[in-house]
Amino acid sequence: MEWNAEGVRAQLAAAGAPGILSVDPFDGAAARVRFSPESASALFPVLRDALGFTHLSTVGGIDWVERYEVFYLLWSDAAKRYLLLSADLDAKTPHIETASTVWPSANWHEREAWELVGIGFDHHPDLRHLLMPDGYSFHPLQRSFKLHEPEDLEVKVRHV
Amino acid sequence: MALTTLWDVAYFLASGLLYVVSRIIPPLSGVLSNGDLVWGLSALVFGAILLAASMINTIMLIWFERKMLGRFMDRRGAMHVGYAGLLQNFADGLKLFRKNTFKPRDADGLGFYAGPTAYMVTSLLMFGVLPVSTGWSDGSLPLSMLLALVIFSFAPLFIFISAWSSNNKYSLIGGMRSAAQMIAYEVPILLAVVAVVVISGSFDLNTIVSEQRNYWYWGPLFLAMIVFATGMLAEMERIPFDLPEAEAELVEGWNTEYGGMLFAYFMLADYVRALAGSILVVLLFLGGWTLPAYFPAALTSLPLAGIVVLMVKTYLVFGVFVWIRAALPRVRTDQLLRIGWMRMIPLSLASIVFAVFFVLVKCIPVLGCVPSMGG
Amino acid sequence: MVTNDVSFVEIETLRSREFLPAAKEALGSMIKEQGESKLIRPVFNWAGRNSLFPLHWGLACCAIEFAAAFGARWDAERFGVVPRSSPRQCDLLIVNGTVTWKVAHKLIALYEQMPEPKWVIAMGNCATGGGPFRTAYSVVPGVDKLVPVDVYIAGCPPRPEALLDGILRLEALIRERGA
Amino acid sequence: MSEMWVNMGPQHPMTHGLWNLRVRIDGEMIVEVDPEMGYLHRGIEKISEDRHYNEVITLMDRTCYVAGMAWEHLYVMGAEKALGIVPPERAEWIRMLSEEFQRLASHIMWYAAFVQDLGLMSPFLYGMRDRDLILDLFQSYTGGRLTYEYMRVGGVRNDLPEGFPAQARQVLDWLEPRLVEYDRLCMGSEIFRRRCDGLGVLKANDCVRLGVTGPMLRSAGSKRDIRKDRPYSRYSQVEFDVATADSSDVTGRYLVRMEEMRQSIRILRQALDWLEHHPGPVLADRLPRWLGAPYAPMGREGYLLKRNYPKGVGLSAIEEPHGEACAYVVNEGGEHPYRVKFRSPVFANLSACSHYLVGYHIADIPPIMGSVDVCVGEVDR
Repeated sequence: MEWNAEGVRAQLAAAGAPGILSVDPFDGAAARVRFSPESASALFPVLRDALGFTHLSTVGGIDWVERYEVFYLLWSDAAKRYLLLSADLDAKTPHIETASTVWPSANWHEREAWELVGIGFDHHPDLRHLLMPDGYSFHPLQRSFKLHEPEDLEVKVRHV
Repeated sequence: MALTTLWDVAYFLASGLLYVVSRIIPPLSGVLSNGDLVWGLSALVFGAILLAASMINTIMLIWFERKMLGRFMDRRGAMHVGYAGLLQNFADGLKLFRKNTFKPRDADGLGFYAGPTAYMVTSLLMFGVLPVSTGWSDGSLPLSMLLALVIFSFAPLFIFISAWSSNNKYSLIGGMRSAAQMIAYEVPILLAVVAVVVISGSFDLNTIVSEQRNYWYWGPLFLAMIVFATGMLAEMERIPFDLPEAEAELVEGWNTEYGGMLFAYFMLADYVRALAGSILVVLLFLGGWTLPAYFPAALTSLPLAGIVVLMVKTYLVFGVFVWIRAALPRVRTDQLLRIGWMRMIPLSLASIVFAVFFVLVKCIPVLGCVPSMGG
Repeated sequence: MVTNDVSFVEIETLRSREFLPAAKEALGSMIKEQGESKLIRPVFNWAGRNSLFPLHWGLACCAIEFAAAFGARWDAERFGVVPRSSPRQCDLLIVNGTVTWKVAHKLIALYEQMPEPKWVIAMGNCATGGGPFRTAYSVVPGVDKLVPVDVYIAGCPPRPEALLDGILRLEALIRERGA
Repeated sequence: MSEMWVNMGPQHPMTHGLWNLRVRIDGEMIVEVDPEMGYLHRGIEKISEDRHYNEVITLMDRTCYVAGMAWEHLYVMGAEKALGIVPPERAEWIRMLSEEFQRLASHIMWYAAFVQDLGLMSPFLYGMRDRDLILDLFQSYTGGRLTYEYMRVGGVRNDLPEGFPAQARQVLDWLEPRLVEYDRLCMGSEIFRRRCDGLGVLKANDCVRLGVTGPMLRSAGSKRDIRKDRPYSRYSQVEFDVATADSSDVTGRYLVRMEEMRQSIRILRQALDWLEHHPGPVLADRLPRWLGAPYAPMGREGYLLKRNYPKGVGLSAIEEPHGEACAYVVNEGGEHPYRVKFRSPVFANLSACSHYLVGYHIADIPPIMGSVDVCVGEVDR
């Protein structure tokens, strides 16, 4: 079995994977698969069960200003290959079906992606703040969030 | 008047003091020669000497442990305060004395203050009971060993009171562990002591030591000594049985909320108990202040020489405890209780059987038959 | 005999009502006076500066060097520095790493729980002024915004020698300034 | 006593860092756990978007402060793929050498902290003593003990100093018998075995499901090691075995890490042999100036405009001392990386913690969490 872009495309077709937009070669992984976010919940089980990508390494998001991208890094123990999945989300309300029902390890990664990039994950079991304090309303990894030198602030400590 | 006992020394000092005062202020001489006054003052002096000696020994014991642990760990330990860090613990104590004393808002005031104090006081009481040399502490109580063990077993009560009243979950868990542990190990300790009593025929520590002038009990009662020393480790809450203060999971255990002088009480009382426990091991199994017959008798005939012999042995025993601390990991609560109930008690019962057997045949396998055996 | 009775009653009154508070006050002022006196104060100062118990708390990178300072090569215990896990038993808060806004109030709480007198060492650039994360959205630019700092140690992270030097400087500071 | 919540952290001797483990206990038994992270979130991924490519390396050292070299290696590999730069051969070997030394130092640090959690005091000091020797080696060629800033996009900053291989071999000769001594102190102790056997069990299929990697996965019998599966740097040219164990508990993780240290020493000896006989450049020429490397030689290409470098995405994965770490570097043609995303192994290992903590005693938390080897810097980033 060839684990390049051609092989992955053929296997996806054979398994009847829905919503595949393109399969490109990618350095360091078997391929880079773009899919449409609507078919996420149907595609993930196929990748895990038919193609053998049982391990989800990470979930991340990128803010491309005009759109958002969410990417998943999968690993197959049988093929010893990575697979990069990515989907484009609209800039207004980026959201996608959660992967944590298929890969439980996605739980914290998705929490982090939601918190830092602002991508919503539907049906996520526990989508609350992970790194920032509760009630923090910004998404720091969005491009509109700019870093700056700290102003000369005065912290008032109330002693109890 | 021969100054052979601590009471004699105290009486001498007290009457001397009163004599000097009555010479300075002659009109008072009638009052000052009152027998009751002399007696009361000598009792005070007696207590002061005992307190000072035990506190200095305790602090030296801490220094000894820190230096020895340092050596086990390839480092030097305290070095810069006093010669070789001798004054380090005095500095620690003075600093804690000066620290702000406080009570957490939700803590129970009475228990928070009374717990450590009572713990300290009862631990110090031990030294009123333990004999340290021939006739040195005058009044020989017929049941001094039982009294010592009773005082020793007060501790879990006060630890639990102070742990509960400091209103902290770590303290509470630590206090409960402490109570469970100490109660579990009381039983094997007492049973091991019964073996000693069977051979020596007395509950009096003085008699037990003088019975050991021919042979020390660690030979015939090796099993009992192991049980007793292990139980003492648990009672002192030292590694491997330091679960109540298990740093990794319970922060500082039952003294988490204590700072300043109250914390110093806990710290000191722990080492007071360690000192008393080591002395008990020496008294019961290692011949107390006696030395084997091939040492000249002059070495132990004087009370002060006896004290030196006893303290040397005590520090050696404590050194073994420190060694154990440097070498072993901590056990878990259930394992500790299982060791206590399922290993220690059968072993101590076996040692009683051995002791009875030895007394019946009046013979010790290694040391030969001894005429003075038994009570 | 009347006068005698009166005086007796007066003495009794003083005993029962005023003696205890009066004695307490006298004792308190005596201790305070003695504490300020030339004889006692140097002793307490010596004790205070020679037995600094830092809080056993690792924040970030500097915590590794903090641990190394207690290792065999540097052995901070030589100076009487023994880390304690409970803030109640500490005199010294060594802020060894980046302080984020999320941990800031816990740091203040720990500082508040330490009994007086107490000192703070800001170890490393992050604790001093934010270090390489100065511009980050979640980092406190310097722990002196939260708690008063006595000694700053530069370095990212400072070597264990630098930490020991900082502690010795704090000792000198206590000697000069009094505790 | 009824059930109660206990906060273990953020200031707690067990945590070895800045996080909070909320535990619900029934007596001494753990019923539920809820880790609370983020106390050390420093926004490294965001700051990286504001830095030149080589300036990000500074942050990488601080991301995981016990495995700085490994994270530098991870990042520079990702950045090189994104920028299309190939480092010289000798630099690859030096990187591998550094990473293995770092693995050794990190595992010794883990050993020291782990045994201290069990109440074993002396080995902590022994571990710190021996780790300092490795840090001395790092210091001799990078100048730093903990934060090195040594690797560069396109190679490493400087070559190894004169006589380094001999010095390094001396340290390895000292360390090898020490590992035996460590083993005797732990596996030779009955109490240690009773404290660790059968604790924190996580089977291999659960590990894969929950994304757990590294020694935790290998202690469950899996042979997954990125160094073998997808050899990066020059790992394909050295001989070593993947350490595994079957018990999938704390003892298994201990055995795996101990064996990994021995294998690291084996790799290091081979790397030292190679480096001794193959001198050469350690930094690629033709590097663009805007990488921001203060030590980069200014070649002909140094003045090239940035448009000559194509856009690209770099993905790199290494076997970090804690497990599988990935970097995803997006190059949009600017002087700064457009987005840097890291996959931290401890992040995933910790996220599964309710699966290996619930049902054990509260006294088992320190050994179990110790065997996970938590480094909060890389969890929170």
